[in-house]
Amino acid sequence: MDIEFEGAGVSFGTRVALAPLTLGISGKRIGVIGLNGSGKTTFARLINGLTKPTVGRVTVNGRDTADEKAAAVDVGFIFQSPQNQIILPIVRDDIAFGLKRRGLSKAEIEAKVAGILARFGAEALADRRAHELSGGELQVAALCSVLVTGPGILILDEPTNQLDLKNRALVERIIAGLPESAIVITHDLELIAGFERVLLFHEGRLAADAPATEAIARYREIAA
Amino acid sequence: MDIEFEGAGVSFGTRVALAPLTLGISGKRIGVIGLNGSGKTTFARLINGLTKPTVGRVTVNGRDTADEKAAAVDVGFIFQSPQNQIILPIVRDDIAFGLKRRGLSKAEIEAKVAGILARFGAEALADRRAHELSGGELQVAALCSVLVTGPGILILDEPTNQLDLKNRALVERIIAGLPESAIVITHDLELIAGFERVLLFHEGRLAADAPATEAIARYREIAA
Amino acid sequence: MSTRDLVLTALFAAIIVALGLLPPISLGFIPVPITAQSLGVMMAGVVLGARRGAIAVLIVLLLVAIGLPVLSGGRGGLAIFASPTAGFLVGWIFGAFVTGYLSERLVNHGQSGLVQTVSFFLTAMIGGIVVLYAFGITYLATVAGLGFTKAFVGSMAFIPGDVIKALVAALLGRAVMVGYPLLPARA
Amino acid sequence: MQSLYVEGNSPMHRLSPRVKLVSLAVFGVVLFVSQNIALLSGFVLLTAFVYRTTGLPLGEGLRRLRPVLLTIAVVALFNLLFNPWQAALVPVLRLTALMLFAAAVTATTSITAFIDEVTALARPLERTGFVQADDIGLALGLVLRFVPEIVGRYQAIREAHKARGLKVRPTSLLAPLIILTLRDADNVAAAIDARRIRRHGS
Ligand SMILES: Nc1ncnc2c1ncn2[C@@H]1O[C@H](COP(=O)(O)OP(=O)(O)OP(=O)(O)O)[C@@H](O)[C@H]1O
Ligand SMILES: Nc1ncnc2c1ncn2[C@@H]1O[C@H](COP(=O)(O)OP(=O)(O)OP(=O)(O)O)[C@@H](O)[C@H]1O
Ligand SMILES: O=C(O)CCCC[C@@H]1SC[C@@H]2NC(=O)N[C@@H]21
Ligand SMILES: [Mg+2]
Ligand SMILES: [Mg+2]
Repeated sequence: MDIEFEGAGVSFGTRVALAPLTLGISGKRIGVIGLNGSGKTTFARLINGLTKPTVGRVTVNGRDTADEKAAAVDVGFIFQSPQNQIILPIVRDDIAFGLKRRGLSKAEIEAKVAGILARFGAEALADRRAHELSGGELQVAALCSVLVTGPGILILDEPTNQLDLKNRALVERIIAGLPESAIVITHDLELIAGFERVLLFHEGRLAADAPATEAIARYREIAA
Repeated sequence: MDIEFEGAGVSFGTRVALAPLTLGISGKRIGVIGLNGSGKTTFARLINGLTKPTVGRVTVNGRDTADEKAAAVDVGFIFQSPQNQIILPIVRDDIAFGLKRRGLSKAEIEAKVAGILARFGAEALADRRAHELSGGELQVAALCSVLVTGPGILILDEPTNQLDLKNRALVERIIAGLPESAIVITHDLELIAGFERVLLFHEGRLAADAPATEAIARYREIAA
Repeated sequence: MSTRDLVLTALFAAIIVALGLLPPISLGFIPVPITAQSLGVMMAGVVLGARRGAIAVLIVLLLVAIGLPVLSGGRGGLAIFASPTAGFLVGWIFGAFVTGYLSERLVNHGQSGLVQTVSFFLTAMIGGIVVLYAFGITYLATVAGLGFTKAFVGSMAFIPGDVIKALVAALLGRAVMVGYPLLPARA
Repeated sequence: MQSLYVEGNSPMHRLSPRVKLVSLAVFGVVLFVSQNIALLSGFVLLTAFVYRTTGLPLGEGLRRLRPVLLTIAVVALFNLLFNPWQAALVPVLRLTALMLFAAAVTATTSITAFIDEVTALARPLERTGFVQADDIGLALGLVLRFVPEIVGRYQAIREAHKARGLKVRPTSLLAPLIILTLRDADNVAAAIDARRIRRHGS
């Protein structure tokens, strides 16, 4: 993966959510931390074009993310609220949805859906209605729906929210074992404790770009 | 507070979300833990009548919570997803909404709204649109909306989700300092580490009712 | 009325209002536009049932009366009720009610998807076309002074669109039945 | 109709919500009985002026009106096909004036104030025994709340597609949209009950 921020920033009216930022990201595991409202989600949304920069530009593997056609770039995104992630009412259909559109055969789709559910030990969720799930179950379903398509770059926005010990450990293992690049935004500092590169945002600006221990120490100072 | 579960259980169709439970709760701080889908939220919703028991009954200070009229019992509820908590689009209006219907004067309402926002250092959120807030900002707004009415019993369903270090510490302090009773559901075990009574749910049943250290140890066994 | 019912009716009122963001199509020969909003009326009946569906429409009409431009093309105000389309507007209430009433009786969870969809289609046709037009045409013919023949023949121009709307409402009713069953929780 | 309140302290903000709502209703009738193009044009200028005084930035002000303006333009085009231009102009002026005034009222009346006012005005109806004034106020307020939310939900579903690298198709949009908004509505209902907003005193 090669993500480039070229003076990219986002303002909503007069509110600066992310000050213009120039930064290159490549590597397997990037952590993102910072206070509430510091711009973490905004930063992540720029990477897969969900938000367009109001100034500058962002490219992923050379393609501008503001360009609708390039948006097919393979960036999977796990939203901060799983409520917003699920499209179809039945869990199985929702997981299969992304695959169908990619033109896989029925048998392949079924195998993949079963495979991802098994990975989370969540087979029992397959035929449930999404709106009836508990918070953590919904989070697991959302993870399955995104991971099943095997995106090249994965952005996880607070993926351990609402998860129990077991599922949290599972997500930690999955992140560690992902074949591809992952950007992990979190308030759960243990999750990124071993990362070589962690970005700390503060009031819309990059306040640190350092190994985990260093960035976390800075964060603790800011939060104190 | 005096909460009594008298053989109260909840099933959705054939799915048992909470097996019939007989239990008395009184005291200042009660923790609730357990795996995803184990019935924690269902348990809490019974207490303020958001969910009606399909069998048995639940009383709060002697009044049946399934009875619409008794529902005026003073139980505040912080939802697991703050998105769901906010009713009106502007933060200030939303916080004031619960007070209005309680017949307070305009000046009193304004003072209370300002007071609760100040307590969280969140004055800047007052005139923001709820749907534009970051996840953590929304959680803070939801907390304000419920705490402002000063409920006698407070149920917090995963209140530290999405919160940064600073706001998490604040919520911890607020829980410790609450004048009234609080029931805290969480996956953030440190939050309830000092509680004298913690309920552990497993597959819809009460699996432990013990001091924090003991309940947490049992939980770790289950989750392993 | 439970809080849930109150909120659901408000939601469908909002859906009808939102459908008004699609522009109406005015026809030269009849002073009533083709509008997407009557799809919302059918949907309210199919999803919410008789009572809640009718109340959802009433809420929209109340907003019209206040003067908010909630009808397609940004129309609103008390004056609307003195215009030739008033009969259709009042018919919306009964259209939603009858659609809902029949849906409650004809459709249940034990049926196959096809039966459910076809039943919803029929109820939407009866409530959202037969009943609704009865009000609209009568008013056009008498109060608006168009005469019965002209009112009737003119209104036939709505049929193709309304049949499509009934179909969309039926598919949606079935989808909601699977993904978010509401009808059994009758008010 | 976009019902987004803008914080401010303009003359329109200071006017009591009752005066605004009653004027809106009366204005709707006045517009309807007016046929005079000069008079109607005057109304448009006046309401445009009022709308400008609400403190809404020009761009945002226009952006909010865009959907309604578009449909009015379509109405105008159709009218032009069948009528002389004078006759086509009258409804356009009427609609524009009404839209501008309604937008000014909604931009300066918070949903809370709107709910309170409708509740107060509906209070006499309670004597019929059929309805609760509180419920009418709340229901109308909720509609104003839900309209932008539905539009927002539509946006969220598009984003959910994009988050998985999928193209959005209208065929796979309507059912999820309705189901998601239904769930939101259920959550709002739970929030209203949990916060004892409705049961208190009734
Ligand atoms: N659509 C919007 N309109 C206006 N302001 C917005 C919008 N979206 C985000 N913001 C503001 O931009 C700032 C950054 O938001 P962002 O969601 O990036 O924060 P975050 O770091 O992810 O916070 P959290 O930890 O709470 O999720 C916040 O102050 C937020 O209120
Ligand atoms: N409306 C409903 N219809 C059907 N099943 C439901 C419904 N609400 C909850 N359930 C199921 O009941 C079980 C208990 O749910 P509950 O929300 O109480 O879990 P929880 O312990 O709070 O989990 P989490 O930690 O994930 O929030 C879950 O399996 C859930 O899927
Ligand atoms: O916006 C209005 O003035 C109300 C118009 C009512 C239109 C009726 S509803 C049934 C029929 N089908 C249409 O598309 N238009 C008419
Ligand atoms: Mg965020
Ligand atoms: Mg829960």
